[in-house]
Amino acid sequence: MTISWIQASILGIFASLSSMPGMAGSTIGNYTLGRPLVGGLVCGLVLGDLKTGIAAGVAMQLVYIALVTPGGTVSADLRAVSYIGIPLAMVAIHSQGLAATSTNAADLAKSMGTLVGTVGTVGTVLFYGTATMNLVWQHIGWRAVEKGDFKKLYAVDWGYPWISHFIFSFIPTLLMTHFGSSAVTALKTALPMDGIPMKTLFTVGALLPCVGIAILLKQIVDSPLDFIPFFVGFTFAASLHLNLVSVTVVSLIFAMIFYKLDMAISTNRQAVPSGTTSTIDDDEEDEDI
Amino acid sequence: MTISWIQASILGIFASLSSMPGMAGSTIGNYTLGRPLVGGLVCGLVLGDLKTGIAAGVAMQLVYIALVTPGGTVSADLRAVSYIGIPLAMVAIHSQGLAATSTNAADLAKSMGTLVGTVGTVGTVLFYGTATMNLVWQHIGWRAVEKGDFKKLYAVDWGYPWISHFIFSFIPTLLMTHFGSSAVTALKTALPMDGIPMKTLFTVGALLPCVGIAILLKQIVDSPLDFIPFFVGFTFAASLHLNLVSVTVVSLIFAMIFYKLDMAISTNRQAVPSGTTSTIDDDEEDEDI
Amino acid sequence: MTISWIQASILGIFASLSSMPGMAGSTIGNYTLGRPLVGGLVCGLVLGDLKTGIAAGVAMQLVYIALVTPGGTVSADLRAVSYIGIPLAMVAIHSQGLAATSTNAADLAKSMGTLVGTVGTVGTVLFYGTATMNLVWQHIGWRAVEKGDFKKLYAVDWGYPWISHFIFSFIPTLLMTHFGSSAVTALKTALPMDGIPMKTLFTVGALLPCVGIAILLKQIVDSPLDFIPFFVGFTFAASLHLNLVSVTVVSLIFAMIFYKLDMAISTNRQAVPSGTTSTIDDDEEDEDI
Amino acid sequence: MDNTEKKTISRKTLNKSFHHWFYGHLTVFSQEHMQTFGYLTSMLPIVEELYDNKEDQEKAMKTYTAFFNTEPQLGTVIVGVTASLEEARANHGNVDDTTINGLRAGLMGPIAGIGDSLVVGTLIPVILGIALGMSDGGSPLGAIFYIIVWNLLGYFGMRFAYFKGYELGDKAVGILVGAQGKAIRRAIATVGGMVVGGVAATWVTVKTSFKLTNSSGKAYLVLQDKLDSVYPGLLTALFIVACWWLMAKKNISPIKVMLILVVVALIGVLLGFFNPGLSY
Amino acid sequence: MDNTEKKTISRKTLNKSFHHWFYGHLTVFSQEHMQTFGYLTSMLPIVEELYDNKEDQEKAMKTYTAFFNTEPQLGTVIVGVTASLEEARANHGNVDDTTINGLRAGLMGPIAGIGDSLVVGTLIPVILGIALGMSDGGSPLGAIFYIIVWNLLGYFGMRFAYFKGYELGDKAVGILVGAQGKAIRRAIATVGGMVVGGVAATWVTVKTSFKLTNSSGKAYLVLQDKLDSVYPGLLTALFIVACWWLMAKKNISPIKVMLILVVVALIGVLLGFFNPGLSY
Amino acid sequence: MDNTEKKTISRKTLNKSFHHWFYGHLTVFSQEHMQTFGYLTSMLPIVEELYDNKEDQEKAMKTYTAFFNTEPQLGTVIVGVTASLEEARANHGNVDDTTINGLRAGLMGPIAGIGDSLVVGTLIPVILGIALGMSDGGSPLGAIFYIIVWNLLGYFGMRFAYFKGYELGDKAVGILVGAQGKAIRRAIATVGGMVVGGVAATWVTVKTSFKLTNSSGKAYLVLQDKLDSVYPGLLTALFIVACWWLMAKKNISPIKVMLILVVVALIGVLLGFFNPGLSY
Ligand SMILES: OC[C@H]1O[C@H](O)[C@@H](O)[C@@H](O)[C@@H]1O
Ligand SMILES: OC[C@H]1O[C@H](O)[C@@H](O)[C@@H](O)[C@@H]1O
Ligand SMILES: OC[C@H]1O[C@H](O)[C@@H](O)[C@@H](O)[C@@H]1O
Repeated sequence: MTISWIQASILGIFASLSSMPGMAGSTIGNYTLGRPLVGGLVCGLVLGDLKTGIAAGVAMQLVYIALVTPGGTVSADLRAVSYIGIPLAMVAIHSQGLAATSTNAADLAKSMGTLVGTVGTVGTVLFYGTATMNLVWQHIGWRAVEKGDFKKLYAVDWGYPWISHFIFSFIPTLLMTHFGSSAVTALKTALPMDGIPMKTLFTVGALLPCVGIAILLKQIVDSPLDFIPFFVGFTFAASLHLNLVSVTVVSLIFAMIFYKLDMAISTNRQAVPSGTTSTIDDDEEDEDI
Repeated sequence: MTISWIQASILGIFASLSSMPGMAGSTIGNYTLGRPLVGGLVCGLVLGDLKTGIAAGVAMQLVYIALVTPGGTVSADLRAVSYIGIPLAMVAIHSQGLAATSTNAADLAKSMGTLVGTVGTVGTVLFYGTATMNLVWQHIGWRAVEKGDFKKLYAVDWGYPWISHFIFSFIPTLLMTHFGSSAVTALKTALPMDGIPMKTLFTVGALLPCVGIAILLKQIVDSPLDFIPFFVGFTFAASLHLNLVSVTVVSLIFAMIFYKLDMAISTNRQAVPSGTTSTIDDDEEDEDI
Repeated sequence: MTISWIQASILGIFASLSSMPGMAGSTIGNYTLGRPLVGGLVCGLVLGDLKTGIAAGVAMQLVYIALVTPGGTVSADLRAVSYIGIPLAMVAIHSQGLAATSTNAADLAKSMGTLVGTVGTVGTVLFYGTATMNLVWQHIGWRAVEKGDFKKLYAVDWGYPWISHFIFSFIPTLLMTHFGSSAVTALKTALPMDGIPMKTLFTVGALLPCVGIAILLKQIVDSPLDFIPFFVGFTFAASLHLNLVSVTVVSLIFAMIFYKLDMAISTNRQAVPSGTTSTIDDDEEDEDI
Repeated sequence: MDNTEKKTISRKTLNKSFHHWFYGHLTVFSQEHMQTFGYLTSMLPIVEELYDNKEDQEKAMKTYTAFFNTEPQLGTVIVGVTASLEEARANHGNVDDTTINGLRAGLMGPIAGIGDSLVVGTLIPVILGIALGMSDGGSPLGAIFYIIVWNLLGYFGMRFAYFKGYELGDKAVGILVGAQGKAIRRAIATVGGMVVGGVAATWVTVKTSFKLTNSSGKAYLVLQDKLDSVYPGLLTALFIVACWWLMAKKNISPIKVMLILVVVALIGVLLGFFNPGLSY
Repeated sequence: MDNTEKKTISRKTLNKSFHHWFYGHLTVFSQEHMQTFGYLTSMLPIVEELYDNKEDQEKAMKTYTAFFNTEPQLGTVIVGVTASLEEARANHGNVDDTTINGLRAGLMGPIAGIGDSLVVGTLIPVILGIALGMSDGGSPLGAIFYIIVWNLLGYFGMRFAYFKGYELGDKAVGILVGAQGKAIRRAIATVGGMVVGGVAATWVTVKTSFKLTNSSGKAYLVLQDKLDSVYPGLLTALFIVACWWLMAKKNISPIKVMLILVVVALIGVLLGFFNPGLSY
Repeated sequence: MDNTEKKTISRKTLNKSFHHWFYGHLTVFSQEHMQTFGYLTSMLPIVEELYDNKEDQEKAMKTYTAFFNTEPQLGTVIVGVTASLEEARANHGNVDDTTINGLRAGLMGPIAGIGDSLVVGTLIPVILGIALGMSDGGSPLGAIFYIIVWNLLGYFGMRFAYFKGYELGDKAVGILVGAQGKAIRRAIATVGGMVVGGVAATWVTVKTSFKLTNSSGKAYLVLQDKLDSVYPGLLTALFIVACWWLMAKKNISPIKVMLILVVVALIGVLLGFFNPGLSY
């Protein structure tokens, strides 16, 4: 399997649309086109092998299922994962002659995604590159604001950033996907699957989602008590095999209880005269989320 | 299988006892003899084929599992289901030569029950007939009350309504079960099982219980939040295959929590001086069941 | 299988260490060495058949899983269970030629444990013997306290009780394990497995843990409402096959809710002026654990 | 009247009153005066015992000619309460018609709601649900189980309600209607909601037969499986919510909703969405 | 200004403002002025409509040059609120720069937190989790399902947030920040916590390959099975908590934690604790 | 005494005191003075350090001759608290015998209750429950697991309790006995109740062997299956509740309840209700 210049260009455009900050807005861009599952669909269509594309997308989506980028802190940029990692993974799968939906193919896909997207830090470099270049356009914007030339803002917000993306999304995607297939083959020879490096890489692929979940936890957990809902949810899914919608449904009744509890306590607190007792303060502590 | 005059008469008596309003009191009558499961037992004994009777009863009970008749609003009257529908279903099963406990027999039973009991609205007609005729006896009752002739009330309450039932329960059951078998056979020729009408009828049979559950829900659900316990219970049963007793046990701990919450809030409210805040009022809204 | 004097002596020492009151402190002694699971390990090592030892230990541990001895009320003393019952059970299993991990071996072990440990009340006799003899050492202790000879307390607390245990733990264990094997064989002839006595004994073995659980329940249950968490936990384990750690995790969210509820109610009560209403008192009642 | 001995209804008469209610609450039901006559026959023995002269009896009985309807099982408590109030009226008379009828009218609504959803909508379906499992395969066991369990619960439960109502008098009202009553109703509604959810998931099954098959006839998309992988029982839940919505939000009567379901079923069958898959 | 007719922003302009935000909130993002320009382009149509003369427009636009960043989907509500405040300022002017910017600054933090964990960290993983199941085996169904469901929720949810914010004005703030807001956040955090737990258990799998085998090669101790019998998913849970601990308690950055995992993986592979068990 | 330097118990002595308790709390137990001597040996090093002259030592030691008994693991906190109170008494003397013994007597009861149900009745069964699973099939793993986990928890938990008690002094009492303490106990009782339920369902199994078979020997009614279809573990639950009822409501001692069970077992075996189904 090879990736033609035209195919590589289309992938480059999708990379531009779907990055964080991307040209399609976060709803349609990063949160839709950027998700590896959707990326797999797109790459499958572009490279003419839907099944392998989807399978690679599913595998990589698992790694990045809980990716959040709070305050522009990007631990893995999805343009590289979805539009460089997935196509190269597809090439690798083909060159190995693996069945699209086999476990090995999925693992290969994950390792490629890990390699390209995270370990290689390609994605984060591209992200910071784009964001930094945008400073130029923002500078133009500030001048326009000062001059009261507001219409210019549209160009600043909607037009110029394409230039950043041409450089940091389109070109890298174009080159890396087009020339990547030989690299992928080279990799195969250099790093045999049963060698320490590849084993480590695959293991890292399995461990990485822990960081994603932990980032989420950091936002939710303030006191040790906040671990409780997490572990209850974990238990429901791990021990009872409840699916996510079912977990969500069950969680609603607890949410309702805690809502009412907080309302009861707060109404109550209003009723208590200003000189509150220490008991209330103790309670307060673990109440803040 | 045919239904003799004697057998049909016995069924007629049970129909009279088990209707809503029936001659055996609601506990023993409608809520015991009227339930299709018990009806199946009775019909099985009367027609001399216990197994087929029970199997047909189980099938129909499923359709009417959650039947409530709030304020005399009868969506399906069980005398027709249990003592006309089930016997005819048994005849049909026999005439088709189906095994008593096969799925097809159950489905046939359900479709017959649906046909006779609900779609045919036989039952509801009978119910309103009985209730309307009872106006006559009540009229006699009022006159007795006016005259201070209270002893007459016993005849009004316990005796005369048998006349209503002779007309609206006994006779229809007698005739429909006795002459029904030929009708059932005719039906078979007229409406083949794989034709649109029968398929629709069977599908309706599967959809109807939704209305029963929805009627129950109407009583329980006032605000959207009230859907939460319903869906949690649904999830426990559908995803975890908890049986109903187990669901009930688990629900108790939530009941206890909401009880204590409401008590906490209400005690609390007493403590709050009369000029309650808007927060409390907001809360109040979704608190009323 | 025979038990030599040396083996029997080692078992006697462990019996002394692990009794209630034992010479190893309750943490290491009764709560570690005394548990039949650990006793099985020790007996297996001492008698040179680890597998049979562990299997017998597991079987007996099931019977005493929830053993608590509140206020020195000992319903079954574990020294006899673990260091007389288990060795004899092992001998019995061997003499019957049963496979160590078969169900029959486990049941035999349980019945022996029941026989020796509880029904025979050997254990409780030993317990009360030890505790009573300790009165002598305590008497010495009181005299020393009066005289201000405090150093003597160490001998009283750490030294002299060994004498009680020599008599009530070491000697009985020594003799019963050494001479027990012939008794076990005799038992076999006297009471065939399919006779009423043995069947009853085995059935008692299965019923006994109910008492253990019920003792625990007595501590937890004050009002009927307190049964609710118990039955919810029961349902989780029995119907959903959640293991104990998972049950514990799920219980935490309910614990958190009841904690917050109680805090809300108590803060609230502080806010209510002294003349509390009857509602609050009602509530109070079922709140005390 | 003040100086006379305190009148109390004899145990025998209370029993009679209870059984009149137990048996006759619905027998002469009409849409106009639903359970009024059941109530009258139930109060008659009491009134006859408490008042000696005809006139007083007539006056007392008059009270109970007001319309009455509630859920009969749980509603027994109201009959018990009025028995005690009637007794109080016979003794000192500061209980009057208005009090008794206000109380009857005030309680019958809530108790109908609680009873219909708790007793008829929750308790009975749970017992039936268990019994159905036991009768799978044509065994009479489940039916017998249901008859015994329900009738014991029904009879003794109603007895308990009657005598508790008589004992507590209008204090029973306070419990049922005050803050604690509200909390109890909330608790019951929670159990009710969850159990009804369980009943729905266990015994109601709406399934689609929609499939996409490839040229060789192998199905590559079985819609029902996909729906269940999203949320087990999704289709069933959707249909139930839809029915609820039509009735609760659009005020469509149950009968009309059923007719709508007939139309939906027909269209579904025609489109191949529904197919019960039966044949003689 | 008091006597002039009350100015209201036309529906059309509000729509325009909303769509500018929907599309452009992040396009020209930099680490310095994250969403400020998105905000400016969103307010521009409103400012242009409310103020006729250039000077007022410039003054108004100046307000929105302050740094802005929040979670874009939920954050839409803030844009709606400022639209309504700008309208109020245009009408009577007792709303000023400081008010608007205080509000923007005060809300953007909490809403970023709520939005990142609720929308991006909870809602999206749930939809993805479902979709993944549907795409097992290479079917495009899951991906299509995700595209449709998420974009409908995203678009209409943001629309709702925008117009709700505009309608309620700073009252929306009260709801989000007062006691009720806190209770709502607690409720959401509960759902979030449980769902994230579910996501972790469903899609994250850390497994050890450690085994002890006897001479004949039969494994008598499979560590993974033993760990799962203690608590299903124990190893996964431990790794997640360890990562959390490193980041939350030891203030180690995600990137460094990842590097630590690489080292852990390497050591684990060398010791035979980890073995993905793959081969070409 | 006011002017002298403030006395503090050295770390070494505290350690000694803790270990004396850890080892010797129950060794010389009798029904008369359960843990009193354990307490005395534990306080001795402290008293010896705080007071130089014999007379003061004797006075101090006298305090601890009062009866003492509690759950030993959790009860360690009381020893820690009295260590701190003794220190306070040595420094300014407004803590006296009565205070210390009132506190000891007031705490030992509740802490015995909490400890017996939490530590012995909940924590240990949970660890054992897990360990049992690991030792299925005769592997020593479970036993070793239990030894390690329990002893680490026991030792360090008691250490923590001792030093926390010493640190907080009578403030520890406030926490254990005030409103918060009550709430904590409720929380613990909830966990305890659920876990005990889990233990019961997992490890206690009461089964009936009652069957009805038809002429050809096929069982058409297996009672155990029917009971489990009503509620899994129903018979086990019934037996447990019956035992609880005999002990809690009828005040029958555990030993007598066991004898009753023997009778029940015998009758059950004779009637064919119970049959362990064993043979040599
Ligand atoms: O944290 C708020 C917000 O910050 C930046 O704008 C981006 O990283 C967004 O993805 C994120 O939601
Ligand atoms: O709704 C209260 C009550 O109304 C009528 O009497 C009947 O329909 C009963 O079945 C019902 O319980
Ligand atoms: O009940 C408190 C305590 O009493 C005695 O000391 C012993 O039975 C201990 O096992 C128990 O923990």
